[in-house]
Amino acid sequence: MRGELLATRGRVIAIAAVLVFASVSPLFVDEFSVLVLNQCLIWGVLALSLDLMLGYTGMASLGHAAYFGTGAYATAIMSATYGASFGEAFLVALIAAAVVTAICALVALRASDVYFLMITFALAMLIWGLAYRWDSMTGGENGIAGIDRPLIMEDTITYYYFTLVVAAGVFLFFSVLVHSCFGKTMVGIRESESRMRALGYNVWLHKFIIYMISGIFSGLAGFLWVYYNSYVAPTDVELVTSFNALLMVSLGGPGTLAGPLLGSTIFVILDNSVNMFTERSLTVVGCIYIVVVLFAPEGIMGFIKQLRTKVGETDNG
Amino acid sequence: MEQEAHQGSNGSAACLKVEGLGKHFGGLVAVNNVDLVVENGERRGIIGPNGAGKTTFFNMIAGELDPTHGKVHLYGEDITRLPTHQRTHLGMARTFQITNLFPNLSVLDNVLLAAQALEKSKFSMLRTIKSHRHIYQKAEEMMGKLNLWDMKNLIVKDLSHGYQRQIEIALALVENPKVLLLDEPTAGLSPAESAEVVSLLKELDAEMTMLIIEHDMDVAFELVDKLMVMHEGEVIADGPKEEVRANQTVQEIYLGHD
Amino acid sequence: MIRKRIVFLVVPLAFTLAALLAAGPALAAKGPIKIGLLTSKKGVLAKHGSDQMNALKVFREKFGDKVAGRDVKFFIEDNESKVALAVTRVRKMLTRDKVHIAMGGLFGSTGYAIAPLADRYKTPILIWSCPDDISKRKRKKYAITYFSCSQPMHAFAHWVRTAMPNIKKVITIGPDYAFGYESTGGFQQVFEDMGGKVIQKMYMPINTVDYGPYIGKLRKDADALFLTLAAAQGLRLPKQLKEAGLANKYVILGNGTNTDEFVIDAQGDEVLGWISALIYSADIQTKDNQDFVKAFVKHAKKDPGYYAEGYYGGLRLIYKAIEVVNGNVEDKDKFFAALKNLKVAKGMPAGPRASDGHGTFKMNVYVRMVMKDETGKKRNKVLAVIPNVSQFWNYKPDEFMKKPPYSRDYPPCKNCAK
Amino acid sequence: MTFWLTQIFNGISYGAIVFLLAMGLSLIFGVMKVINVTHGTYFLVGAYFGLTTLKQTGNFFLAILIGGIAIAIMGIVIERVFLRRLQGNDLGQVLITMGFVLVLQDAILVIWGPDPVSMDAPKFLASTGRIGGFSFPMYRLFLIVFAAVTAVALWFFESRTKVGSSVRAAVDDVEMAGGMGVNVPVVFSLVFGLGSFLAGMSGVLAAPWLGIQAGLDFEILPFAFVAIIVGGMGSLKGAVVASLLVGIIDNLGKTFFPEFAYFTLFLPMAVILAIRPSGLFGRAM
Amino acid sequence: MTDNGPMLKVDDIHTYYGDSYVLQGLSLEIAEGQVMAVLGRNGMGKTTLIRSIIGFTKPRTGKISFDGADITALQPHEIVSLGVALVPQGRRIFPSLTVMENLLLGEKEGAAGSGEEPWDTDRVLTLFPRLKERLRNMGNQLSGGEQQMLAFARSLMTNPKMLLLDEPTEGLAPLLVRAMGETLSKLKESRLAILLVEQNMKFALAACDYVHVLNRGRVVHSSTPDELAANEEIKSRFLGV
Repeated sequence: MRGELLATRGRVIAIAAVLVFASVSPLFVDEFSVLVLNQCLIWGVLALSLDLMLGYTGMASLGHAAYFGTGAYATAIMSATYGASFGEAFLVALIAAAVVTAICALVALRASDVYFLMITFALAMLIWGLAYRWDSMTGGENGIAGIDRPLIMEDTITYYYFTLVVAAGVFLFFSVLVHSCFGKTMVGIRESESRMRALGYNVWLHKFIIYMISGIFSGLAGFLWVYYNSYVAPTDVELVTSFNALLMVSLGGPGTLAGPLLGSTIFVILDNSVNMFTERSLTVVGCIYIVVVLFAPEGIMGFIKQLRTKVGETDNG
Repeated sequence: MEQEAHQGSNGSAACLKVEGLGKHFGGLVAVNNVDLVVENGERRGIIGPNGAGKTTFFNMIAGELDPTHGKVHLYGEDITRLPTHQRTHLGMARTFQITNLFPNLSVLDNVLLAAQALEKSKFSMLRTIKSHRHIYQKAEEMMGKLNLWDMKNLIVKDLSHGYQRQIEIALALVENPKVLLLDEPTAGLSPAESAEVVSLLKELDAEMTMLIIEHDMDVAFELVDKLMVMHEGEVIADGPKEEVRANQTVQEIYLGHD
Repeated sequence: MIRKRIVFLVVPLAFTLAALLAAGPALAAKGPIKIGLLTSKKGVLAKHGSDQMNALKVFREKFGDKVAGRDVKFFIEDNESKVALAVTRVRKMLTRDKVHIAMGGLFGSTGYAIAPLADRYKTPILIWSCPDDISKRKRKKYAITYFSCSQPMHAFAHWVRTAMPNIKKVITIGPDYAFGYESTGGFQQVFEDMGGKVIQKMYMPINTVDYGPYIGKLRKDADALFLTLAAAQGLRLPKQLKEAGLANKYVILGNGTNTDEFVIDAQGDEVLGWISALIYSADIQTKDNQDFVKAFVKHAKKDPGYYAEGYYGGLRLIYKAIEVVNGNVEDKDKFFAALKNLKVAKGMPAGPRASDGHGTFKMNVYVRMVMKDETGKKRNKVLAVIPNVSQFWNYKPDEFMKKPPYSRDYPPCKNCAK
Repeated sequence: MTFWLTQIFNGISYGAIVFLLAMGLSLIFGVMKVINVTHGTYFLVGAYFGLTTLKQTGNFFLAILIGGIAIAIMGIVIERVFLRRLQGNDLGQVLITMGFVLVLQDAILVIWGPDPVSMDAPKFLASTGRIGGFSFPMYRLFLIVFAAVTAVALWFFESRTKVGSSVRAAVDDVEMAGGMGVNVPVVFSLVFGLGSFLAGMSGVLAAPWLGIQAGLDFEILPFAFVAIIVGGMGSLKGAVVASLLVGIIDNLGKTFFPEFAYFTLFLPMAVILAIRPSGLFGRAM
Repeated sequence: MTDNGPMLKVDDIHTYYGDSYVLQGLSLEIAEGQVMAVLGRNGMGKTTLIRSIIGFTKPRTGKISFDGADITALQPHEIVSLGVALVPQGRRIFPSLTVMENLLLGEKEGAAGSGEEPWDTDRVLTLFPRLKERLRNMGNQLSGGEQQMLAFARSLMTNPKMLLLDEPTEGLAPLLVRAMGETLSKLKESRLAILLVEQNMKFALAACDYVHVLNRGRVVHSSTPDELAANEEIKSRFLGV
């Protein structure tokens, strides 16, 4: 009981520390750093949504760019083409992400394991194909430019704080979710689907709901991204985006909530700084993929956990 | 004919009724045309050598496999095509021959997951299971009964096989099923552990119907009233256990001594 | 235990913060003049990017890192041929590096994506790709374009109607994004106003691998094809046209990018005789250009194309503007006004430039034909020079801008239905 | 009529390239269950190797061979050193192959530079054939024939040779194949090598037609993926049928619904997936 | 070589299957020409023993040597090439190979010196004539009995010195079980060592020279078949009969 309390207290302190850091640091750094932090938060939301499926439920999706992209494009189309307000764009983005996720989930949930990977991958290509070619709607290769934030959020720092509030909200909701009744069923499905069925769970329905949550929140990340970048293009929906999201989760530590945030932070900072030091940024990112897979399959959080157990052992002994 | 006789004798309706059930895998006939009637409160065993089709038959009743032909009725309702999880809502529960738990969760979480399986609250995204008093109590009660409460915070994969088998049963029992399907409940247990499980099963509510696949003859004889013997996917004997034991063919192929 | 936990969190966070701060600018009151350059070093436009980087070398060699008495510092960012990334990269130049002016952008669409940043950060951007509308209907306070995509095509269409009156019916083929629409639209506008007919229009994705389906649809009754090719299209389409036995069936006209020097060496003989127009050719016989070509060949071992000249020329314009304000680039409004009203007569390989007062420049347009020189090397031989071309051609700016911008559907293809 | 003939012929010839690429992908997936994202990049690197060979020797057919062999060696090394330790870790394998995509793309920039290059087919293949009113590029005909011969050779290898039956046994049950004395590590290397060989070879074959240029890898890879998803992973018959379908549908889609060019390609795939997740000829999962 | 030591020596192996600790210090030996039965209830480690020997699941500690060579760390195919053949539980016929291909897959010259005629398709088909009619059928088109025959036949095609039989009578009709017994005794004459894992005690005791009883990953009883047949206590405690 004491240990549990201690762990909870440690966690609360950690979260508070990160929050304080995240809310205070923009006041001391230049605008670009705020922009980078803002990116960390947006990709963090995407990585968190993916982790809900990948780490908690054991469903590895190779196509999360599709839901991210749907949210992003819906926002851009509403805002730039139809002149919708921030709120309207928000609603439509989430609804569009939900609809697309639902359709994809219906198809993808017929498969499992490596076939699931393959199908989510294929579905993401389909969405990319639409973004790329459905010119009259998406602007095709041109993308959609000129998406303006509402005046009160015009400012970089204000938008950063808006994103921070949203991301913190998502984090809070997810941490309640993974500890809830439903959250336990996610882990149950990861551990043994057949047992869950035998116990009376409609495993398909649970997976569908998780897929939906994950897809809608990915769409939310897309929404945030478009207002951040004021621009959306097919490259936002491409395969590499899906892979980067997976890398962020794997790098930070799947099955944890801190992991995806940590992973996205590291990835974004690297992505924005590596080319200052070397022309060979492709090789650097490629090697990160390889190293994470080979040497840190549980990500940084897994590594920290291991380290902690070791430290704990020597403490006791 | 025989079915009618069964129904007549107790005056109670059949709990589980299987008609002409069969399953083919490619050219392989795993189960062929099996009929079975289990009455309310009856304890029925299914025995047979490995590969006789017992587990396939069992999985078709539990809903994990779709039969190639035939029908399964539970309390008069046709459940042949009903998905597994819906059968549970009709009061069916099962255990697995090869331990099938949530290995990285604690014992308590394992049982809690089972305890909330039939509750609406399983969809609650804001409250923890533990905050649902009645679910927690259900789990606590069942774990107390099986002397598992002390190890509630241990991670399942770290436990011995014996304990895992007990948790296997605990998960099936915590929802108070009306029909319990047990797939070799004592598989891999020492005689002492095995005896414990047997006495545990014997103490269960007499109204609970049980269908047990067993390899261990002693366990089967102690637990059931009637036995069905399967071989090569077919039923070769079905009836009161003593009668079956005396059956020549059964002796020959199953018991392995003349 | 808790302390340890905090250490685990604080250490990485502190590192992050330190990294962010360290890379941050230590701003002196008046340091060097900072020029941000956007290019593509990876992906489909990597070659264009490498031509640009070589042009930069030539420029620095010639003009040095000093202008109007102040040092110049270049900040180079790579957008990996991705438009969305260009936004991030330019934003970095403007916020982190605090450049005084930025230049760059390959792909017409990049121009539209980064133009709003100029106003947002009140920093002049010389948009190097040629988005038409940034100098027309979607003008920005701080953005100016090097030229306008349709600008050379207006002049070219006029030349075609005048010099090759037999060409009456034309099929247009272009990449399916802004550059394609504007190049095609500009040609069609003037060509049809002068009595020609565009009888079929096709747009295809830039990453099209097999042109078979499009080639199969070509109408047989056309006199010429008007092609606008970008990136690898210049490699694939000519080959596939030839394969289909159509290379000699039509006169092939088009945008100068088709056979730009970045790709011409890789192209086969099938492009011989192709006629195109653009604001540059390595074959221009002026001293300014000959010097430039010589210097460029030294670095790149190949001829400069418009991607190279444009970068060089753009930098030249920037230096000129800096000279006009005497190095006082901190006054952005004055600096931008200087850029916007620039007239440069000498030292430009492609000839003189003069601001048109609408956000881009008037310049020469060169009509070129691919021919082999005595060494057997393919060159864009200049057939004609059309001087001092405005982005509005000889239309009235006000009336011109009342029309819709060139797009997939404009100008409409009145003569397309069979 | 000629219009249709031309379109279908074009579709088939494009399908031929897609087949060569997809078959390698499919083999690798069938035996090792690896989704090899690097496959498109193998195609591109193979083309560069072929180009270098052609420049040195002037022999186009040698270029095809060397392009294939170079990539086969590269594939085998990657499989032996990296993928093998990740057996059973589907996601890890996919991610690591993505890592290799990036590393290889960078290597191309360093070794061959960013210039788009083209490659000339031998003179006798560069002409245009004509039957009645229907004219066609000889090179495309050559590709179709080449792919057909390869398909037959693969079929013969798979169904008529001892090694082929070992490969099929490994597809069915890797562990038991080992238990029957099949040298599974060698079969893995062989399959990965063969798959990579096909990718490298198809890159060289495509070069005179498509050119060689950074970014080509991800332009062509989706087609190969669609083909193996539709055809069923690991199935030769599936790869043949689906590649032809992909080629023809892509052609007709671009001809008639240019705005939905990719949609016309991906939609049938989604429909097939929804009905038969294992593809037309794939084994049920 | 073989004359001096046992054909197979399993020495104190500890094998884990995933997280569970299955073989907990198991040792046994089989001599040339010996038929050794291993009995035990489900989940006691019988199949894991077979998997450890053939190299599917490597023991974490302990040593297995065959014919004088240490095979503990070898790959399955290397172990097979030394002369070990497996008839696995559940037959595991390759469904996309024809019966003939299934047979030829493992075809291999026998170890010289046994003086025996080597196994080839003709000879195995004489032993299992029923397969002859089905040579062109795919593996998954066979009935259970035929699959078992094929599993047996293809293992002989590797001309092994030792056979590992994992429940060969599983799901077989009495007639076929009897035939299986006869086959075994024929094979025994050719000095083949056989490790027979069984649930069918009657069959196993009739076929073997010596018997081990497994419980929880250890050998808890070893004796001649007759002794075990007479030992009611062991039978009821560990075999549940």
